[in-house]
Amino acid sequence: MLETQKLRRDFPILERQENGKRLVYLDNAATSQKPRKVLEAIEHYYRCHNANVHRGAYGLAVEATDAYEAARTTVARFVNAWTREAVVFTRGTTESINLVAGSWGRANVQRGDSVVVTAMDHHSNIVPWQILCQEKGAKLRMVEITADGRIDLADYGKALDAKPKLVAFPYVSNSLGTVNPAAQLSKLAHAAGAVTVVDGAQSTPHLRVDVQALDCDFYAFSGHKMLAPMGSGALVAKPALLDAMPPYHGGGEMIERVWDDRSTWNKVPHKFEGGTPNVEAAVGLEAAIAYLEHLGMDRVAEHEQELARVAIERLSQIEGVTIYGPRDHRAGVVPFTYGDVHPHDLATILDRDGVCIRAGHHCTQPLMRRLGVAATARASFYIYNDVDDVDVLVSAVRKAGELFGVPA
Amino acid sequence: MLETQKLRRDFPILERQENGKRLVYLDNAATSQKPRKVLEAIEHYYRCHNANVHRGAYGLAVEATDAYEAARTTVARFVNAWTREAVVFTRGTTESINLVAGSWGRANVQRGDSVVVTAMDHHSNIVPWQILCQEKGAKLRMVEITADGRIDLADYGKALDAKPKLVAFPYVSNSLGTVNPAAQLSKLAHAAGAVTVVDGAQSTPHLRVDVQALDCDFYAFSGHKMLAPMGSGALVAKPALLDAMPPYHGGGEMIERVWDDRSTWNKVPHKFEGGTPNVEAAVGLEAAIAYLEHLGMDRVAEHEQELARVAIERLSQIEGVTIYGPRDHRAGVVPFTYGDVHPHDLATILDRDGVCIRAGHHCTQPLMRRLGVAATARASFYIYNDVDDVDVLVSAVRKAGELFGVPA
Amino acid sequence: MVDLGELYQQTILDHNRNPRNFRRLETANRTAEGSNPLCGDRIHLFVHVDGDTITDIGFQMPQGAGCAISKASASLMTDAVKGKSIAAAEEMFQAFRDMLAGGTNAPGKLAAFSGVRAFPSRIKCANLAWHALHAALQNSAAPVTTESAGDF
Amino acid sequence: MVDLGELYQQTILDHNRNPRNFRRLETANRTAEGSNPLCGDRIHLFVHVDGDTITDIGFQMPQGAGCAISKASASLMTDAVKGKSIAAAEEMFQAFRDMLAGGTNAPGKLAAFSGVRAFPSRIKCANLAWHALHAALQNSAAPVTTESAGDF
Ligand SMILES: Cc1ncc(COP(=O)(O)O)c(C=O)c1O
Ligand SMILES: Cc1ncc(COP(=O)(O)O)c(C=O)c1O
Repeated sequence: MLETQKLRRDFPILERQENGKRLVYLDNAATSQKPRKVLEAIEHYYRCHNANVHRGAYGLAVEATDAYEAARTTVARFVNAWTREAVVFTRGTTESINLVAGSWGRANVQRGDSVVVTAMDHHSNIVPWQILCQEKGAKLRMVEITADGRIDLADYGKALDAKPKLVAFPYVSNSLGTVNPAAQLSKLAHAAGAVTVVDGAQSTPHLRVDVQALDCDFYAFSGHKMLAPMGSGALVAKPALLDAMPPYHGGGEMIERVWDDRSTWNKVPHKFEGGTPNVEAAVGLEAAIAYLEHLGMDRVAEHEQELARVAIERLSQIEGVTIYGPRDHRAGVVPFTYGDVHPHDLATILDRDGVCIRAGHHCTQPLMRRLGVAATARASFYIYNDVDDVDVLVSAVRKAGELFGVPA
Repeated sequence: MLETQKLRRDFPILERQENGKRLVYLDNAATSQKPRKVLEAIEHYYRCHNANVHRGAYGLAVEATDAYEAARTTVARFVNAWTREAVVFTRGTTESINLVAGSWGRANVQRGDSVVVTAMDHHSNIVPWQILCQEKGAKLRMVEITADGRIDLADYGKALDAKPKLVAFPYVSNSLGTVNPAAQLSKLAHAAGAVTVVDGAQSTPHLRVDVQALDCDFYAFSGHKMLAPMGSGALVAKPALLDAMPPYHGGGEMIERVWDDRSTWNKVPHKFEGGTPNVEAAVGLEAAIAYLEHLGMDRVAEHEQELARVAIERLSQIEGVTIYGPRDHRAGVVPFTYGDVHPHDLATILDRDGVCIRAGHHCTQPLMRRLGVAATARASFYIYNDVDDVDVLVSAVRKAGELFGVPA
Repeated sequence: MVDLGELYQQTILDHNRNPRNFRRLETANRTAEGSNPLCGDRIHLFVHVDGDTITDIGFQMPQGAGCAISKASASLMTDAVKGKSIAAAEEMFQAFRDMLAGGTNAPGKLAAFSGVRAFPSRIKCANLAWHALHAALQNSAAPVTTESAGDF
Repeated sequence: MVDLGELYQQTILDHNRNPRNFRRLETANRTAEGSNPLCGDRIHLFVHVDGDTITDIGFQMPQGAGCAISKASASLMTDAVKGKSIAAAEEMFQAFRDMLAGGTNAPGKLAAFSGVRAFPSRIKCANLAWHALHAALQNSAAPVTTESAGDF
């Protein structure tokens, strides 16, 4: 396990209290807290190097450009991208997926085609495809999940029989914690002639990612869930696909030449980075990656999986608690319900003990419908959590049971 | 004039040197430097309140949501928006304009329609309309400028005769400094039945903006040019238009209900804010607005206009210098060329004296073609600049002349 | 710090467990659907209005979609407005909102929700049924949500 | 700090003022267009290759589009490769890039650009003509830009 006591000192917010109690932040799947090193990187950037990038002849602008492009190289290495030009900076997962839908999707999906998503996808990996399919008259096919919360491979195979143009799925489910066999899913999709979009929002922060090993075509993630500032993130994609795609946002930086009525485009990745780029976000993301790599992504994954294991074990001992998701192949996400106590009430009660969890549909309404619940409570772990946090969680859940008289 | 000596102490970066000289930062039209108060607001947010917004039942999440929504109210007040729901947070001007083109534009512009932009527009207010018009088979009409760098009202009138669907123009030109009669332009466009898009990238940081007085339909701006963090900005729009528009980015936060194959949308402005919002950016923007309002936007405008006046006066005294843009109605932007010294060489030479200016096409290639130049040098002022800075600029320009033997 | 007991007062726990008027009203001549898009909670409200009077009222929440606060609030709301005039009901809504916004307690059993003031994230839950009532009485067709500016 | 004179060496100022081979080559059998999309500088390169030898070469830059560095570099480049074999020209390009990347000086007059090393924002200007030459010799049809990864 990681040395959480030591790590916590790097996270100023963990010194604050929540309702007079030690802050036990267990909503890491929603967003992560930021270590001092990331805050310092942001501040250092603005104090020493801030300028608009790519177009300045003066020193400051060169420094800002170098910082921005160095961050791109770091991101490329972190997920083992094909090249550094394979990394397009975006605001996060949602924007990355919308970019693929708006650019690749609009150019390639036609009436009668099909696009495949899974029933465990986040709204950000469903709604862009719904909008695209509605616009194009294409069919959106949602692959079912198994009773224990995995992608149903039989149904996946059936969906591929229709030779979809594109297949999208999450590497790790934010609502179930399932770690999907992304390389296998990608291989099957490719065999059916589809391009693959992997939602990496919950994998990139929590396990070692190798996009070349996954051999997916598009990979999307958010910085804010992995210690980096809000507004950071990337789309990582096979360079040949990016080259062939039309641009997304028109504007500064993404053009080569602009005539009155038409333009030509800059090279990849700049073609997709219209407007002033968010250098702060890139610099902050680089600092976050350095922090995570220092710990080692394998150890990070192991740490969180162990916490999830302990949490599942202890919560399961409470009569009336139901845990969702598979037994194994799961990340540090623990979704549960407790008798007929509504998850919102649970979250409020836990908050009084300083425990921050999420209650709701977690942006996965189609999944909730399949689980037959309106909402779940979800505890999700990160590097600064430990078994003590699990204990506080479990005893707060018990307290909620007493207040509501559960089990009745 | 503002007390620049005092203000400078609020900007840590101004203490650094550029090539061993005092940093004279005159590239404010590209991006602005950040005062300590903004850096502190960012840091305070991450140290004390960071959480994902709108969906959390616990205290931290409520605080983050409150901070985010309070910033929206502040922005609304700052530009005198119709309601606070009229403010959609975006990454900046480019994204705001692309949002309008992608949502309103795709829904309303049809084959044979026309869309009007001006020859002084920034690529970010040209390329999205080119892409839209190409997609729809509509006609893009570029309004000419007068010899002294204003929108040619006669040509504007002719463009309106074609009853365009949409008219886009900059409030202030980033390449000429022209302050356009935005209210009048908007009124004329409305009379012709068009909706209006005002590019506020160069007005919002530098003068008092009142979108209700302008009576434009869409108003776009970037935070990073007005002391706020990169990645901040907004689209401000008439609520009825926003209500009627289809969404832009699909994903979390922007939905009401998600079914397997279709969804319903959340209310405005959330409908347009798919994905985890950048709370840091909103909080930073609010702090920047507080800083500017403390100075008073009228005084800010006056200060910069005075600096521009002095700079134009002194640069004009150098034989071989040409200044672009109108004599009056101009903001703190001074574009110039110097004999046959290429602006890039000028910028490099000035940089050696600590002076940061921009050289190039300033993302306005159609304008450059009309000016008959490939590039200009551009000095642009902000609140921390003063007449001393102008003097350093002018003597560095003279030095360049000596090195290159200009005038020959 | 405000105690949890302030929020989950006995009245609330009781109405959560045994919600009153928890039924579809076949005779309803005004209905509304309310939702809190951020948590997914939903309510269907059925009202029978005779002239100026709310003669009957009932509500339903889909299986599992309704926290203790929203369910108890719907239950107490329906009890409170049954037999009242439309104007009186709207007045109660106003008093209820005022209370949650930090004002004085609403009359009668509605005061049980005074504790919600200290739990800003739950104010929308308490308001949900009332927003739906307001919509039903206005006979507005569009489904209402609590995602409006005033509730932040 | 490196002095401006290091960058704007007399050779560069001279070639900027009086660029050699500054002409369209009607007999060219290889051409390329190069551009620096970020500043808008553009070059048209015309090469006549006979067998393995660059027998003639010329360049043009649109009115005003070419800073001292890019123009002088094009001028010196054309002088340097004229009469040389393709392989020798490519070697010079390599030596030139190496110099700008911080390596040892390129041979002959090309060493005048050694000062560019201290001005990272101008490296692309110095490389522009060479990239175009490389493209022309490869006979690659696509216009080249300096906006490639290696140049950051
Ligand atoms: C007039 C004008 N419009 C649009 C933009 C684009 O703004 P941003 O790059 O912040 O999206 C700029 C600045 O680059 C500008 O000056
Ligand atoms: C699996 C998954 N996909 C997509 C997203 C969307 O990420 P963001 O909101 O950062 O764009 C999230 C998180 O909210 C997620 O958990």
